[in-house]
Amino acid sequence: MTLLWGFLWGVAGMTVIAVGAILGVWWERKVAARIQMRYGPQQIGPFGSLQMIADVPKLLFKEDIIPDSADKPIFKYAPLFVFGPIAVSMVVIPFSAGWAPLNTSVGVLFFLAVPSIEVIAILLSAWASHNTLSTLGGIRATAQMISYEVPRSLAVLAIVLLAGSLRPLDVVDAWRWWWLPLTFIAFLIYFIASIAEMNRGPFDIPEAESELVAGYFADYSGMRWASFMMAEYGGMISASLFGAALFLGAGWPFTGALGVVALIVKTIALMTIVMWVKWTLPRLRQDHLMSFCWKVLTPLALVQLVIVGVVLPWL
Amino acid sequence: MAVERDDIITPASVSNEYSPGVKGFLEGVRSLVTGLGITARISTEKPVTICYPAEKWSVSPRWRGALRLRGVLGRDEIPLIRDASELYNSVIEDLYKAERLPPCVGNCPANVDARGQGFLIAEDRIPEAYELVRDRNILPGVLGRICHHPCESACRRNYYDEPVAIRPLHRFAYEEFQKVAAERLKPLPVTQDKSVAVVGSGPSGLTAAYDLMKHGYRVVMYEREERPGGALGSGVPAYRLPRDILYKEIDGLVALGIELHCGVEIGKSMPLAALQREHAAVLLAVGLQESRILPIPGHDAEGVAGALEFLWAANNKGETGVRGKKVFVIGGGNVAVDVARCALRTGATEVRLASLESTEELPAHPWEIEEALDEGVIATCSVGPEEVLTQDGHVTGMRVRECLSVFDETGRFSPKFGTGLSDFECDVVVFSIGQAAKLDTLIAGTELLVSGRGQLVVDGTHFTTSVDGVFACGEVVTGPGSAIGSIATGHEVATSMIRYLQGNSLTDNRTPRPVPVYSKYAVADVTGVERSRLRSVMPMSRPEDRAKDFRPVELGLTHQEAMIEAARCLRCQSEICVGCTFCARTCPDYAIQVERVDEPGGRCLTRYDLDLTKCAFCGLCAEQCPTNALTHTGQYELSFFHRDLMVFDKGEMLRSGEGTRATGRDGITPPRCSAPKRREL
Amino acid sequence: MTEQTIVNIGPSHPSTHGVCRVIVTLDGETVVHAEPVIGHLHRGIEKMAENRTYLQVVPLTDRLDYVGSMYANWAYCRSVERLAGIRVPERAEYIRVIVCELQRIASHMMGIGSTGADTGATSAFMYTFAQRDHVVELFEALCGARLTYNYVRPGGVSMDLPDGWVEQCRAFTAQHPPVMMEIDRLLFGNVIARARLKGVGVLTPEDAVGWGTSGPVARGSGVDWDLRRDDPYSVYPRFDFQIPLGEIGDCYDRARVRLWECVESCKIINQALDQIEPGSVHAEGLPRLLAPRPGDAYDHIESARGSLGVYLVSDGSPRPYRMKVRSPAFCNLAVLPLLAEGHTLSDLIVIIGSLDPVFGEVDR
Amino acid sequence: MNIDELREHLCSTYPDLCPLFSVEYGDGMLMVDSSRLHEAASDLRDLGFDRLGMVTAVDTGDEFELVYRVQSREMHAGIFVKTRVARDVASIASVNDLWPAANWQEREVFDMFGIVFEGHPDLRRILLTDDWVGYPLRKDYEDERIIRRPDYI
Repeated sequence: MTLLWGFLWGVAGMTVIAVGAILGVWWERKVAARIQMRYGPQQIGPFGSLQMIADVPKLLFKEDIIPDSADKPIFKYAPLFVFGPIAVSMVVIPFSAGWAPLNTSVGVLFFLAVPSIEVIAILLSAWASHNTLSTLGGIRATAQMISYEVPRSLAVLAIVLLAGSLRPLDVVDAWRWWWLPLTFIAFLIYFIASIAEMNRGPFDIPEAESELVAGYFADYSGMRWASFMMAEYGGMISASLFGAALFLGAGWPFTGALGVVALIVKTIALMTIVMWVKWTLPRLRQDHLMSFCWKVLTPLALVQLVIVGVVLPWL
Repeated sequence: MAVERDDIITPASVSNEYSPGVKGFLEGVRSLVTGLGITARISTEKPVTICYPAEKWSVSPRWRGALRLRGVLGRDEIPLIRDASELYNSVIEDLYKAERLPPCVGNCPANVDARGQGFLIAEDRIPEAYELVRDRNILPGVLGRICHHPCESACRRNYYDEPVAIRPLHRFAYEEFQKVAAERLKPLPVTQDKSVAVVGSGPSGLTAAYDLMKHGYRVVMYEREERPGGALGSGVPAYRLPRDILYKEIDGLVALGIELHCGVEIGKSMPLAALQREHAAVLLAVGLQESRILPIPGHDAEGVAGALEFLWAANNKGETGVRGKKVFVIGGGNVAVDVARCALRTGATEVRLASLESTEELPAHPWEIEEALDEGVIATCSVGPEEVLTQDGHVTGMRVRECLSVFDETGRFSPKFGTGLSDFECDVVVFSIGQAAKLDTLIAGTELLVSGRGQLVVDGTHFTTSVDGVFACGEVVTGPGSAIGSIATGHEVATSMIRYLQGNSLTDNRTPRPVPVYSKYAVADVTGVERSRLRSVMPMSRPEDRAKDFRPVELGLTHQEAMIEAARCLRCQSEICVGCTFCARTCPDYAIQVERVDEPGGRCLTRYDLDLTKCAFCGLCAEQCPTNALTHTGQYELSFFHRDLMVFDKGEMLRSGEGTRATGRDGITPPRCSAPKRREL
Repeated sequence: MTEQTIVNIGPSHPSTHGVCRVIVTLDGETVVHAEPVIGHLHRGIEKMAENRTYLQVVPLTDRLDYVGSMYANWAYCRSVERLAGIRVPERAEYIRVIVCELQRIASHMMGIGSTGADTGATSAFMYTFAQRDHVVELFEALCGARLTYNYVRPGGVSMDLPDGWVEQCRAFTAQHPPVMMEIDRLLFGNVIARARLKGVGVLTPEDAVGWGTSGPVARGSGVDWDLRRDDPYSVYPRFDFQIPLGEIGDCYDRARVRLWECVESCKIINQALDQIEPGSVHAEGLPRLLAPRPGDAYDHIESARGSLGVYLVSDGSPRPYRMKVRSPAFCNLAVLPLLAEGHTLSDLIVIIGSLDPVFGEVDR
Repeated sequence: MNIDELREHLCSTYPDLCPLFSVEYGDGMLMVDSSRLHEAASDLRDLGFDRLGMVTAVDTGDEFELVYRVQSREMHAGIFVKTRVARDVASIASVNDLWPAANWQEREVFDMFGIVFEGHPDLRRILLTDDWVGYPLRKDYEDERIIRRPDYI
């Protein structure tokens, strides 16, 4: 029974991610276009909203090119492991007060830990491509994602400390509006580190369109490539959802169905900011990235922890 | 950023360096926020891009899109420019404004349709060609020998190799016309009850008379001399214009209905007032009768002559009294050259031509000077007459002063003389420095006004004199000029007279003759040009032969030569491709292949292939197309379903420009080449 | 030191600005040696020119620097004019100056924009391209082409300015500098872009001169040398403009010099539009087939990339005996190994972008 | 040093081929023997000609004419230095040690004309592939891909 439920939740998560990615891509194309003085997709459907519906079959039927020199089994299945953990991590997100698909006492830890498996998959796909640029991208991604785990986790730790529980639903229940100014630094750090985690600009160093062409997935095409893209958008959706749930009070100030709507609105707002930042700022260099992580974000996250720790006894 | 000067307003809106420490960190954060603010603001503005292709509705009128041909030889007729005299100016102006006026027609003072002539001759419709030319150029046979052919200097062919022989073709058309003259020269019907008197039978008088006759007026012409022709008869040397040609062509006009009375000098035989009473309008086209002679010391000595008298004697008597003598001709114009050449022909031992102008500035036509020098005339340039040296009232020599410059900075005639004097020995001095009108007997008893230069005072554009019903044209109005220029005034005065006779305003809705401007051509380098493209060489008699007598110098084209020459005409601005192949020669990428057949009557373009796979859209071909047949369309969608479709053949080149095989669909309207509507900057 | 990796950037790579291949020897992420391999776009234009008439070569020069076709047109035409002794009407000279300054803006918009694109700021690239598009639309109205203009011809220009063009041009020069200020704040004020550009790829003035660089690359290093002022050709002496210089010669200075030059170009265009008078735009009575006297001629202009010269040798025939294009991008690119050494792979991309090579011109 | 002094200096150094100068760019010309090219170039660089603008060659039929263009920013002057080398033993001293700018430009001349620059550190083909046969800008270069224009004009 548990297995069946798990399977159904998995399918649901996949669907959410797939649909979310489709809408996300459309939304990103519109946002990017307006920032760049363009209209973006406008021919298919109202405001071009069905553009991605047209693109998905294209991706499905595209020729699946596998380089001769690639390590074929790994090359073929690595994309699954990039996409899978993101989908799985969705299950612990508290969509509304009192309801999360998987209500577990270590949900926060689950959410931080499971997507990190992606690092391995990325490194595998990069290595399997047998391509210098891909390998470089994979190595960059590994360094970046592992490093940014630290400030991200520390930032989440602040809110966990306040709530006194690792269960996301408990956090949502315990959340009060004045937590927002109190944990604002943590939220910023979480947000920035999440952008770095999902390899989006200005931290898209592993992909680095202008340097490594597409980094670790340079040699992928068709649906395999699409799974990298879905992973990127899935990461964006899940990180935004999780951030909105933990740091912005989920459905606050509403409850019930309205609360879910509020959560989705907050998520879309966060995603839009992610896109806005990506299309505005230049890309950092690897050494800047690292020093930013260890010299700025991590100390700041520690400072936030200290603040929370000092405030905590008076609550 | 270092700058060289301090007065630069620095365009840098951000400082070069950030402050260190926390301040710098905050500056950095602020820069990020600034950037996000800029992109946020821009995202709320209206996008600059457009919805393609729905909004892409215009391209630049100069857009270099796919090429097409407007018309093609064999399918389309060359338009002939023929219209009634009073409408002709507006026709020419409309064509000029539409850039459809051939340069030869535009450059001719009388706007003779040389393009139509070339077309008709090439099609072996020679009598029609003669009549087409005669509509504007009253004496094609005569002008075909003596005209200074401004048409040929404007010929577009100059740009490629050598001009089309338009003038010899006039002459050729006349000679062919003579074979059918009898049945084609029928008197024109007189439909109006008013009659017109024309005084003088020179080219301008004949032109006006012909135009009036075409409108149905009766024309009575009076000529002072025994034979008609005016200056053509008295002034033009016979070696250029055999007199029988002149008289025969004027006879043709008489056959059309001109009542010609020779030997009647108005003012002496009958007063002008009598003509005014008898006719509804009178035209004075009396020309210039007197030579000017400079009042320098010795100008009244025996042996000093005026050019007109000298030429009249040479042409009509064949003897000028210079046999075995040395002749000194003063003047550098065409008349002076004529005098010099006539002097040679009447037996002068040495003929010297002295002019104020330097060799480069000589006002005579260069080909005239060249021919004269070939025949042995000596040219002494940049000298001004100082004194006629005399002994016992006879001329013994000529003293001249060196001339430094003729024109001042503004281009006015203002000769500057140096101090150097030189003497030339000679027996006869002929002044050829201009002519004047002799009007005193003619206008005696009338209120006609005469200007300070001795010419009739007329309204410059309508040629009306100070007396109502009396008109004037020709050299008596304009001063010395060319024959074709006089003919042009004849057309203008005829328009005025017709309006006058019909009681219409002379000025309303009247188009002044347009003065088109064409760029000058440099002499084309013909070293690499194929023989078949070059101009037919006019056969000339040998210089040593022709200098002796008054036989014609130019011998005329044969029928075959004329046909080939007429086919050389590029039919400029007709918007009909004649297969001249200059586009193929200009193309840097060998994208164009052109072939045509040259059969009179069946002349057509057999092949016009444009290979779009090679075309670089540089536009050089359309730019130089003489006929404007090859043009760019506004198409910018040039994708094809198959590479073979990219070779356009003749039929494809002639497409309407709406819908092509490029789009695969016919009937869709590509963007027009209209005035571009641009978005706000 | 770790094991060195050899990475092949290009020939088809988004940031090589064409088809340049750079063989990079990497130590980790650090460039040990970068060797540009050029010639992938070599079309033999110099050889092709020997088989074409002087007029037919003009469309070939369009394809040299395809970002700034007007410059190659003009340099070639100046050389032909010097060879054949053709006098160009003043109006044509003004038009040439106007279109070439517009072309400088269009070309620098590409250069600045790609600085943004190379560093990942794609939107800045789009903003500069919107500006470039304004210029290109002006050119389209002028000569009917948006990229390969074939506009400047020996003896003048091919067509006069169309009606209303001057007003369009003024409208552009009025709105352009404020946009440049905004780009400056967006891109060059940005802390990340500064980190990426400043101190990267420093070219010393001595190297800049010795390696024969010119244009913004040399001026970014503080080499005060601009043909428009130092070898005044055409009607440039009549204009008042400044020549921006960089301080240390890093990527930041080079890109910033370009931005500044655009503002100066607007000044020149405005002055030229004020001074231009009606008249002919093409030398009168020029033969269709130019066959200059035997001899050689060299003339150069300041293109967006530096001093662009054309050396022509004539043997008296209607075709050039030898045409050599001294292309600034070729000389500027030669310093790439010098600049890239010791920087990271990411910096290499930025350095290539800051040299702003156009491979049509490098490879010819 | 101004232009006049420069002219005098060069006239005394190369008396057989007195160079012509004008203050404008591009008009000075100095024809030297190929054996003295490096010496002359070195002199010019010491005189302030700090930029090597262009190195190219012209196939005159029986020999190659090498054209160097050097510029001085202070003097606002440019000089063409020309020299001729025989076709069969086309070889000349490299000026790469004087101006690094010669590096690529001499490689290009080698690529197109097959003229060997002695002392060049890296004399390889630059624009063409390494296995290219022949030197394209030589007048006797044959390649079936070259389209000859028809003789008509």
